Amino acid sequence: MAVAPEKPRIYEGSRIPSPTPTVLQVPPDLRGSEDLLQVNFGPNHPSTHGVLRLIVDLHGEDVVGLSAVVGYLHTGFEKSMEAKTWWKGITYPERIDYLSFQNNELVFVLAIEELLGLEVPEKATWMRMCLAELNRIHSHLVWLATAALELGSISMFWYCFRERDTILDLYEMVCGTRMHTRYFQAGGLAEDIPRGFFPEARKFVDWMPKGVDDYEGLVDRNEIWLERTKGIGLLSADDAIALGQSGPVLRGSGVDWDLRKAEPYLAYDQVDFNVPVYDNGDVWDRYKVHMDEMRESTRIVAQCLDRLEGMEGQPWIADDRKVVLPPREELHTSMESLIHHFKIVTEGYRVPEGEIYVAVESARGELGCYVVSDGGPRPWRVKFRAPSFVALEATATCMTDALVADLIAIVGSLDTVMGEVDR
Amino acid sequence: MALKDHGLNSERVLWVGKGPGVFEEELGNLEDKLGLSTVEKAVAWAQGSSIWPDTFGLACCAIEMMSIVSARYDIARFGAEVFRSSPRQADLLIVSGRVAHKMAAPLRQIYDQMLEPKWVIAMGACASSGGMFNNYAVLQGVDKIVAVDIHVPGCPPRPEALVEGIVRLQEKIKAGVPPAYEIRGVAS
Amino acid sequence: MPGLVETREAHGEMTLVVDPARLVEACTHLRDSEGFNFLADVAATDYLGWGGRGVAGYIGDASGRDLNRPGSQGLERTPEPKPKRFAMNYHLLAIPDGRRVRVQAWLDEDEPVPTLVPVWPTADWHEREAWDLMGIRIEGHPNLSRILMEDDWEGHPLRKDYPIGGEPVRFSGEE
Amino acid sequence: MLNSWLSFLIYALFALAIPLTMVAMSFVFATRPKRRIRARTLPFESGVSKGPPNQRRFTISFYLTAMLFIVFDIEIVFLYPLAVILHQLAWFGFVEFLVFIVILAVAYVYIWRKGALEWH
Repeated sequence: MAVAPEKPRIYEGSRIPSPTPTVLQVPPDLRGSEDLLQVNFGPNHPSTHGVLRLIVDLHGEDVVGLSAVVGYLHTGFEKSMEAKTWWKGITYPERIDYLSFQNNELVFVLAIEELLGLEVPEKATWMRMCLAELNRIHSHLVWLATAALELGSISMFWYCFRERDTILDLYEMVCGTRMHTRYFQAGGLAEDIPRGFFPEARKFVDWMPKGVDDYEGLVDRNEIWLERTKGIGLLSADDAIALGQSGPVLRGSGVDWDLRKAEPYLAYDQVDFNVPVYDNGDVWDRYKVHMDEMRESTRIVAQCLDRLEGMEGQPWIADDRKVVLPPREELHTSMESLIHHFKIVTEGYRVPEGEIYVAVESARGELGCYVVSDGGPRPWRVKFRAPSFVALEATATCMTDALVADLIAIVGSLDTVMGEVDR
Repeated sequence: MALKDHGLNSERVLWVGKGPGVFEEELGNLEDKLGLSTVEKAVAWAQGSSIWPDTFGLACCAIEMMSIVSARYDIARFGAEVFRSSPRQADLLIVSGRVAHKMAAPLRQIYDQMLEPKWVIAMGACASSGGMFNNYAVLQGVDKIVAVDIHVPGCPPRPEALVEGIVRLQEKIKAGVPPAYEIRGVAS
Repeated sequence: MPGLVETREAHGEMTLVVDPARLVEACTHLRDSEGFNFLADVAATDYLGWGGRGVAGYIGDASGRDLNRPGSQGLERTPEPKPKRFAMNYHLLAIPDGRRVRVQAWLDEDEPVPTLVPVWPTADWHEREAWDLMGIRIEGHPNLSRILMEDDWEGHPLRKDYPIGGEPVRFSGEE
Repeated sequence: MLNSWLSFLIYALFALAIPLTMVAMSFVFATRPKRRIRARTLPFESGVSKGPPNQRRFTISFYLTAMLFIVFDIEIVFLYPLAVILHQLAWFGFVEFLVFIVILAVAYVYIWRKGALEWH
């Protein structure tokens, strides 16, 4: 295993279970014993926040065996997208990871633009980055609300949903709907930025750091929270890389890897932010990574707003008529625009033949989109690399000598969204 | 005879300038035929105004279902903010999200394990009709396996839309309309 | 690089086509000496009917016109033929220095591919999904069973010859 | 004698009446299920329950924790009557109370050191 940069060792060697890396086997001496109880943390469980099913073998309070069963929300996204044109297909990825929906849309649109070789205007790039970061905060808020709710801090739920609604108001103002905005087109944005957006966004950016202080004030020095998160669900750097973890789970285990810094896309290289990395690889560190990331994202949004305010009146979508709909008023005058409009709307634009894998840093980690096009108006194959799908593989490794109550904290800290796991 | 005379006070009914909508009219003359006794009306009122939903979050609609409990769209005003996780203590099953075929059997089992009288809200396009996923994996509409009382449109529906759905369900209950499985005579 | 058949560069990405029989050898080499310690994704693709008539909007033939398909115009380049039916793409990443590579293994109808679980433990579920949705047999996988579909489901949904299913929708034309 | 107990009797009457009416009302107004279906008899196990759990023994640690809880819970119950008449007993009652607490504190430190409070 290529050794990650020298980090304090959380535990020696590797805790990945032997025959099957994702199933924690019951130790042989306990196998047939009377005290073993097999419990289904089944599809409809209040604490799994989604239709995840964990088959858990309990010896008293200790979790001695675990295997995750997924597929209860399998929606056949990739099959449906193969039957839709590229234009209609952009609506699907948002429903995959319905918490950071903007990043899903972004990764599919970036893949299309890369295959098309399409230049996106600067205003669209910065607005995409602004919305993607707002979406990261929104996703961390819903994660924090539900993770803290499971560990007993009910009031955190209401605090977080207060800020979440502020963000969704911003989305509603810009894109018309709260979630699943379908605001990104292949070539830029669907609409221009409405006038009232900047003052509202400024208000949110000023308020958000105080909001994060509220959340930390609620739980950071709370004895119960510390007792239930410190030293629970350990995952060393090498195990995290071997298990393909990414995002807050990887950065919580001491690996300094963030796609926004390592492979900057959009305009992340012109924005100043730093990436929180913690070394202990337990539930507490993943929580701290989420909290710091919310602050960093707010800083990025502020910088995006500064740049965007200076771009009044710039084009917000490319003007390659083969791909982008011509503006309405042009249809009444020029015949070519009418033909382009007709071709795009009826048959859909064609993406040149090729295959590409684009990866984006979504709220949960590396969200990849592998697209194969055969030169026609429909994608031939779309495959999404879901960070939550991989995070669930680490449940067996993090569960060594955990109690039942820790199981809830660990599954909560892995921040899995079942829509993304089952695609 | 509008619902107001039955003491129903949901905001829409009390809207000053608004005459009875289509929903109220249907409900209105339905009540005369049902002719509830005062005891039944009292029981219907009690059942209607304290409906306990079951936490049955599937996909994106579950996130909007969660937000009806938050401070801004507070469902506590209608007595429905207690989300029970066990079907034994729940009256209302809000199917929020797309139902995969693998999830259909657990959904049916949970529905069977709920006690009568029970109601079902199909929240969102995916639960009501399979939505945009007309493919091998998704059940094309929850009413194929359970009797649905209220279909809430939207993808995901706004929290107000779900609150409206719950308010309309309460009006149906208080008007004495039996649950869907009784109307359609299917296994409860 | 053991087992390398061909290297392709496109859109700033490097694709190493590897002979499936020597896949494990190649991947161990990539991980240990090339530093690719992170397996991001395993994507199985079915190329049945690739480049055929009427596939995904392909319209013209050599002369460009397709009389029984109104609206077909101009010469369309037929997409470049693929060696075999299935392609297993392993997207690799070197964590500290951020290099990416795609290892591609071409497979026939029911030609198995060796498992990579000993090389990267994260491949476990990815390979199970490739088996479940695409029907690609993985040799030596510790617990090869269906992961997303129900255990008694017949057929592999993401194959091109598997119908999209769902209910027929009238007046929708293409679906 | 009666009037000193009267208030208690009224209170007992209410304490009895409220649960009984609840039970009676739930029987009177309950809507009977039309058919006995198997799913209704199964225990709820997040939607995938196959049947009653195979009745296995519970590990001894649960029993140990329960016993410790009982010991220290009853300790508090003993303090209630003391608290009622503490004023009359004045210092003697207080010293008695301290002796009682010290004995139990010794027991608490013992089990704490022995690690009976940690789960294993």
